Amino acid sequence: MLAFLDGISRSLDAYLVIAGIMFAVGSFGFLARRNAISMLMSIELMLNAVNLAIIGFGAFIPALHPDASVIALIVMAAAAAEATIGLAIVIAIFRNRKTPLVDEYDAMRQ
Amino acid sequence: MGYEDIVTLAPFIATILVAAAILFVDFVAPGRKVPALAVTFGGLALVAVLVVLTGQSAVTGRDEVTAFQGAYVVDRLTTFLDLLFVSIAALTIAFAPDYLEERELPVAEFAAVLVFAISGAMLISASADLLVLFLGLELMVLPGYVLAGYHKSDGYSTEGAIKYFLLGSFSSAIFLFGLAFVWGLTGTTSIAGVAGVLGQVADGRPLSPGLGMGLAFLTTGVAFKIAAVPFHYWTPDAYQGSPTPVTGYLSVGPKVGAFALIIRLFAEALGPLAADWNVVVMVLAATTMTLGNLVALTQDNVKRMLAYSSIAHTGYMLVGFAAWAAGQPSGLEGLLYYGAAYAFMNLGAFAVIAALQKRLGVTSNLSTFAGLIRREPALAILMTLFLLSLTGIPPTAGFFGKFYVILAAVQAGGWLAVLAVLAVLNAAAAAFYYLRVVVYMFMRDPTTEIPSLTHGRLVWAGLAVATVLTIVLGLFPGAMLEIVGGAAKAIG
Amino acid sequence: MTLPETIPLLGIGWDDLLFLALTGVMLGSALLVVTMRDIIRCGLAMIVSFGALAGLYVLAGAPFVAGAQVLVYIGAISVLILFAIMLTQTKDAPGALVFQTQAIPAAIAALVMALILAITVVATDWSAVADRMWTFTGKAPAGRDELGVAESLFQDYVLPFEVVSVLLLAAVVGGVFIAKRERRGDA
Amino acid sequence: MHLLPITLLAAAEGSEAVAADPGIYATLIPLIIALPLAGFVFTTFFGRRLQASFGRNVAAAVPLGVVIASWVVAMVVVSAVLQHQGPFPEHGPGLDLTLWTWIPAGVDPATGRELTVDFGFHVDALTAVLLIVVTTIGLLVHLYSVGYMAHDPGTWRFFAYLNLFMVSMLLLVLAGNWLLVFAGWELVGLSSYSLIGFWYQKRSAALAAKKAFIVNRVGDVGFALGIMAIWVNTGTLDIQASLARLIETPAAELTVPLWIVALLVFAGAMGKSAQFPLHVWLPDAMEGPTPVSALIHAATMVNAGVYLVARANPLFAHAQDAMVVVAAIGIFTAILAASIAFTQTDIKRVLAYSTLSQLGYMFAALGVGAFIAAIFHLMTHGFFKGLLFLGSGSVIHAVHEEQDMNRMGALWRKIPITHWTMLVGTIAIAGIPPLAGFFSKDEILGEAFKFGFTWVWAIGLLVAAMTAFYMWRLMGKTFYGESRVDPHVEPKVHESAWTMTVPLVLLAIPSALLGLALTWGGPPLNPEGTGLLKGWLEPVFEEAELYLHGEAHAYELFGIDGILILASVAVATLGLVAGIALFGFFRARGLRATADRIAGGTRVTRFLYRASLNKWWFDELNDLLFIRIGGRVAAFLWWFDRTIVDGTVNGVGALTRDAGGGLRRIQTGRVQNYALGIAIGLIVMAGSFLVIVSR
Amino acid sequence: MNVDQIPIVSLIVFLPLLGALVVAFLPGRRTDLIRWTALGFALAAWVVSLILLVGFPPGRPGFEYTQAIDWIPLFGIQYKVGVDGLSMAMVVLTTTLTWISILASFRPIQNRVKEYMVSFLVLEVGMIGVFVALDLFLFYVFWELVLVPMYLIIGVWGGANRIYATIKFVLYTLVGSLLMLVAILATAFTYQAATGSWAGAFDLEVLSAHAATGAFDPTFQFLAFGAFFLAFAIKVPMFPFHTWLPDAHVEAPTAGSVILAGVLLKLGGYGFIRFALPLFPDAAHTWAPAIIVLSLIAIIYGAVVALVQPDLKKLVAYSSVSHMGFVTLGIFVFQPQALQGAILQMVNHGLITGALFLLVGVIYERTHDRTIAKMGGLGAKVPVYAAFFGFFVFASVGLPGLSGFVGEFLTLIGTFAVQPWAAVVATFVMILAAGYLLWMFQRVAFGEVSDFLKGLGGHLTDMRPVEVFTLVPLGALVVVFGLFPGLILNLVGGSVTHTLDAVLRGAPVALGLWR
Repeated sequence: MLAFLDGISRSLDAYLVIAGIMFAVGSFGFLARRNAISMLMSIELMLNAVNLAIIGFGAFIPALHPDASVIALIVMAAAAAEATIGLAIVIAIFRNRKTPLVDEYDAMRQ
Repeated sequence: MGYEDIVTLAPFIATILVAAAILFVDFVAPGRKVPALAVTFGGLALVAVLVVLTGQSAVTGRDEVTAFQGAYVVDRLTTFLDLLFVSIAALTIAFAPDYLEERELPVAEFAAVLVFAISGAMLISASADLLVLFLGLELMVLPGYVLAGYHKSDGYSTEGAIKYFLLGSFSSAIFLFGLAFVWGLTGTTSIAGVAGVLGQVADGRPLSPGLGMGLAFLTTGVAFKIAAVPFHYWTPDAYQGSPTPVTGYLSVGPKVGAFALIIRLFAEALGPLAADWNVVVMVLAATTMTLGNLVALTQDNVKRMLAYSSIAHTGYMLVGFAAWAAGQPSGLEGLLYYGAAYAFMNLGAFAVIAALQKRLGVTSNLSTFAGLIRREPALAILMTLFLLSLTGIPPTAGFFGKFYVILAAVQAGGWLAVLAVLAVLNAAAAAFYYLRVVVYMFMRDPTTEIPSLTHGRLVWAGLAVATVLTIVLGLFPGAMLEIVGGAAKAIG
Repeated sequence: MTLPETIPLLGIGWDDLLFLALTGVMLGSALLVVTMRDIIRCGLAMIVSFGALAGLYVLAGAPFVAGAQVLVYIGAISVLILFAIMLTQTKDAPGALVFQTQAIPAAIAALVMALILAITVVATDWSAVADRMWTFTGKAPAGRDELGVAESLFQDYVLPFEVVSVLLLAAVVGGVFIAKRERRGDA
Repeated sequence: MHLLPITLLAAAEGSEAVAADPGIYATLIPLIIALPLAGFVFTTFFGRRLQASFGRNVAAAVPLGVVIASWVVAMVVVSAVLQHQGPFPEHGPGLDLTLWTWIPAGVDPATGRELTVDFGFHVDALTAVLLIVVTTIGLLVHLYSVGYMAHDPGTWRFFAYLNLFMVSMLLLVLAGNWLLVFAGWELVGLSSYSLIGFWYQKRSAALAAKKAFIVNRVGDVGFALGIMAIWVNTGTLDIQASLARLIETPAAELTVPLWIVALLVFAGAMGKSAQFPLHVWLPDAMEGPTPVSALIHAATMVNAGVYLVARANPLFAHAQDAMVVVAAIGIFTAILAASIAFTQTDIKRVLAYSTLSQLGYMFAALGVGAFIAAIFHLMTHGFFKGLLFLGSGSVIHAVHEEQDMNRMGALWRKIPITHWTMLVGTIAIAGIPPLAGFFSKDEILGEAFKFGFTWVWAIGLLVAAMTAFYMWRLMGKTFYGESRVDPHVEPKVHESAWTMTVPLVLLAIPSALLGLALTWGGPPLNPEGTGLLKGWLEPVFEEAELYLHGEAHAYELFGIDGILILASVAVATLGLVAGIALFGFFRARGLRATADRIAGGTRVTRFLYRASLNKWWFDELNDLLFIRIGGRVAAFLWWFDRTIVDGTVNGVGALTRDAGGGLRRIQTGRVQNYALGIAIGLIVMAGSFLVIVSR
Repeated sequence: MNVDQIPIVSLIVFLPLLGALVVAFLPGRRTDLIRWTALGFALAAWVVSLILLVGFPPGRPGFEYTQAIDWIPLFGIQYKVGVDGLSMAMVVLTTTLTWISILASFRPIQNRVKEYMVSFLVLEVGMIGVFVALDLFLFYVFWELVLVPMYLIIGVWGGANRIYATIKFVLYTLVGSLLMLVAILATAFTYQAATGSWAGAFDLEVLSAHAATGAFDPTFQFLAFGAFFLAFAIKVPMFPFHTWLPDAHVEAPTAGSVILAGVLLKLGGYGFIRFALPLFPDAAHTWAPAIIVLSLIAIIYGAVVALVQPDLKKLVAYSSVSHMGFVTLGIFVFQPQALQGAILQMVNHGLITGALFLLVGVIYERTHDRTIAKMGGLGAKVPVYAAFFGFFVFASVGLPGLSGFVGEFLTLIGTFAVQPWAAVVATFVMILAAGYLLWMFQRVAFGEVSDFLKGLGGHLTDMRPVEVFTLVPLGALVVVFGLFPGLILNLVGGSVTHTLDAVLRGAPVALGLWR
């Protein structure tokens, strides 16, 4: 029934396509959600998609294997730093505007 | 990680230590600005000295010094850019205290965060490794988000910050995705390695679609950071919202930093594919300068107007970069020259705005500038100088920057010559909105009677530096030409 | 007991099944993250998604990263986000629309992006270039264990490692400043 | 830096003969101009103060003095020229004097044409004759003005202008090259502008001044182009040299055909001498003070055109097509102006149209090749028309600035000197022997007939009759019949001061005798001789006349020439008699009612009367063409400038701003919109790169 | 000390700059001190320029008193200045008009005197600099330097609609000059590419010599000339690029108008002669027919439009368009007499139109109005004024004996020699010029004193001694150059020879001025 999927877990393409889909899902969330924290979460999804791709490369291309994990860890740390700042800013603006809905932050435009 | 590595890394380490020291001083003597500022300027001076020293050893010895298994490089480009970053930081911090104190915002933390940001920019300029490059970028922009929202009780400031942050993170993710693709395809994070591999594959056309996709993601991410159209959306809002000294910094620090990134990434790592991405760069240059100028024409808020103008300046710089990619070394020299000139004149302009906005509640609308020549003649004259420089009127730094970039484009010929013509037409249109400010300062009567303010010595000192540099870089470009020439040779 | 090479009925290997399952959970919960109305549930779905991702890392032979994923994302970031959600709840928030007016264009854009990426990925021979890199640098492939990661981290990647710590420091300094209430209680 | 050496040089250029030593004349000739110039400068700067401190007569003393001095010097020079003394040998080309190089514009190496314009003079018999007219009449007008302007607050200014006019006119006459002629030409225009507009507060005077200058300029365009054409053809602007080269050069080698050159020069002459259709300025110019009319519009300025054509006689002689045009325009102007003079009631306007008519005669003479006759008439006309104008000024003065003849009449007893002198002038202009006009007019008509231009002769005869008639009309309406003078003014009418009457008398003498004097020793009194004037001028026109007419025929008093004399005397008498019949003579009343009846008689006469009264509607035509239509064109062009040209400029600006205004809308302020923009950008970018890398 | 050792040209350029600095540091309240100091420096520059003029050897082609200092050696950019006859004439014109303008500004300018004087002196630096620069880069720097002070002078001290006018002026000029910058760079680079060295790439003399060998290819020349043309045509201004001029003139303060008309417009004509022709001789020939046609349009069109102007300054502005048409016409027929005429016309137009603007300023200061329709009868009310006005009106009409005539006539006669029909068309402006100027003069000076002027009563005073003093030098020069145009013609003979030699590239041109 699903025989065509046999060996999918040993396919780099599968990892990368899934990473791509994940990235797209994150993008969608970022473009479509109104809540600042939802957008933040979407970004986390996108960053994880990147990590998935990195790990995928590491798993299937021997030359990349030793570096993949390290890179993924560093990306993770960077994501954490970003999240820290982001959440702090969200909280700060919430204090000012009393709403987490980003599309209402349009005092400045044109 | 040997002794050699540490010595080579010394400027970066020193920068971090300066930031830490500021925080420490603030912890010891909370809320007192003098010690914090003393540490800041002293520390930055030290950093500058270290930059020069490491740069000296790099230049006198070999063409470049690498450290950390080739992940970190000191060449003349590094030295030039680092000095520029340190100057930007010092000037920004000189302009900030007056403004911050009036709003009861701490000076020390501002300085510390700014120095962190600068350390990121310095890392970019010295990276020989894609991962370091990415981290440098993050280190540069994350404190930038904080700075944008530094006036946290102000709705505009936080709004600008969150827009900046959200979009910045989005673009970082995009950039990172592209980086992953390039790494996956080339198998190395070393810039030299990537260039080597690509140099080999570039001959065997067609290139793989994955590489194209990686280039697209990288280009998008970078275009965002330099605020190239159509990835510029954050710029006006973030610039307008930020506290004015921060706007000044944002408009030059991250911009020059991002151009450093472009040089390291596109010129060095992706250099072999220059023929491929240069088409895109040229299109970006054209759209960027045109849209930036056109929209700036209609702005009544000077900060926002300068934001759009900074977009336009990105376009001019891209012209230089495209000329380099088309085979003219002078393009890169022009870009660097332009970057330096732009940094000083734009910082100067924002410093004047910041000085005017010292009093809380003063907007950056054009009306604030009405009759400035009567209220504060010195500021009005300095502002005029900076605006003329931004317009590109000789003999100012801005003129020579444009001159250089356009020269390179003309040298390259073909479509770049067309781009050069487009650039000067844009410059002419830009004159309209820059001069509009002059109109208000000189030719309109003040709408409200605002008593003249006194400005701190630091502000005057900073303005003096910016002024002198703006004039010197325009009148006697010789020395700077040597420097950028050497820096550009580091890329080849 | 040994399991059969391939699972009956489905005709795929266990690895594949696990992979599919994890993928399904991950993508499914990711979709939930971006579509659900209640933001707290979104946060929880995100934790699930990241958990499944950690599983995928294990499957891909990167258990160290998987561990870090659990610690960093599920343990730290997700919790952080949940706290932030709590902090920014407003009374009228649930009633508000979830999506921007531009949800449909956003969906189309995301779909196009996914499609382009997928097509590109499939059309690319990923190993061709990287293998050549091997010959180019002359660098031998290292071992596959966690020790390798550590070695790599503290030898080849010592600079990025140091920088990451600076980055986190800066983020903390900045984040604290931004998030903390000002002394003279402005709202 | 070199200041140009201002030295007096005798230019040897263009003449094969050994250059004559100018001797004392090198000083005297420039002095003729320098004296009034000094007077002008002096009066301009000091006249106002002098007049304020010491009165009008003192202010007028210097200008008058210099003109007297200038006259004396001129007469010395003239006598030397005409008696062939000193540097003026019998068959010499005349004396060239160079003061300094005016325009040293070098050589065009491509063609070898040289443009070095000397500020220099050329003096020969023609110059001398003109000098006589200009300085003499000028002197008398100055003298007359002392009395005439005695009550005007701007006396000093008037004299300054008069002096300037003398300078200009003398420059025109003395100039040795075309450009200097042109300079004098234009300066004459300027001084006439100033003089016509002397009473500038009067709108009509200001308008007339402007009209005079602009209409003159129309002709000047032709003259200027003519000068350019001459230079292009000959590579020199020296009058004698260029004329010589023009006729020597084969027609095929000329860049600009001779007839075009001739017509261009003639266009200039038409403007200054007020020939149809550029005649419109002259009648209006009567707005100026009367001495001005006499000086400018009768005796000197209007003669400039005649002088110019006469000076260029070799050119015209070799372009006979152009000559026919000259003759035609001349004779047409003559009859046109005469027809208008029939009905005008302004005493000065009648004289003005009469001037036009007489100038037409002169051009007709030039056109038929009777150059000497033209100059002859120029001289006689200068004196008798000057006399008539000054006389009319005296009349106007007497009746308190009234110019309408309908408000005069029966003045002959009250202002006898004026009357008698004017009577002399009238008879002279009518062409009754032995007064001056008869000789010159008869000469013109006779030569026209003899040279085959019978149509010129026929029309000329008709005009002669008309002239006699309308001149008597003037006399009759002014001096005879019943008084129509304003009763308030009537008792105060008195003869003018001696400064005004003396010039009248002094002018009456040549008006009466000049014809005889100038033909002394020649026909008709002595058919064998050549006559005084002819003797003087023969060298100047010899070549041209020879080329045109071949050997001169002997004069036949009892042959064709006699018949022609009889004819012209007969028509003049006819006109005079008709005038006397209609407008009276001393106490005799005329039959004015008859005149009115004729005018209002048939449809044709009614039309002719109205046409004459309205000057054939030329002013209306010009008004339509240049003021209305021209104004519309100018207004349209200004609209075009603002709306189209400047509108395009502003439009580009506005378009740019609008583009900016449109583009700024994409900055919606919403992060998600921005993000979507970035995402779309990313997709486009990806597409582009996929295309690029797969090349 | 030997005169040759003094960098006298630089001295003229930078004396006003020194003056600007000194004035800038004077206390702003001491306006009289500021005025006299500014005047002093302007006079000093004038005197030095006169000294230079007196010692100037006339008629030699090429540049005298050259001084070259390496500025940006990387690109071979030098600070290189020097003068030939043409520059000399223009420099003296500039220094003369500047001090006259400053003197004329003493009374009308009452607020922000310091800024005004500084602007004026800086303006003088730029103008002189343009006329003496022998390096394209330096030339461009001075060219743009002129823009800023003029911008301020119009924008700060101008009339009601000054901001529109000044921005239009600057933007319009900038469009042209920036394109010229591209062309300058392209020229320099083309030279560099051909010779392999940047040395001399911006040096006018080197480039001219290079161009004389026909080294620049026609397409390049065509484009580069186009850019230069645009910059200069806007400055001259030629139809259809002239519409900034009336606006700028109407709004500018009197002295600004004087300098604008007197010197700034000359920058365009000077640029054609000094740069466009020698650098791109082939393109000059290609472009010449079009430029001649545009010049003719400008000559006639400017005059016709001037006819219907309701405002005195606008009228003079449009007359400038017409008069400057002669300059471009004379330049582009490539004929020695015409070129001499064009140069003379530049000087004369500077003097005459400058004076006319001064005169309009005099009446404006008293009436605060420039509407022709409101004037009338000035001759009776202010006779001295009317006399001066009349004098310069006739000078502008082109009366022989005054300087305007010779320039126009030489241009026409030279044009006639090569393009007869162009000369025929242009000559007709004699009528139109008389038309619009005399009509204006009649309405302003003649007739009854208008009600408007009567209403001013005692405010309408005749010329003050200072005003007379500003006009007398101009009037004197108009007469002197009218009678002795050789003073200028001999001075510029070398430049004319040199330029035509370059543009005709045939047999050497000799004017044969020295018999």
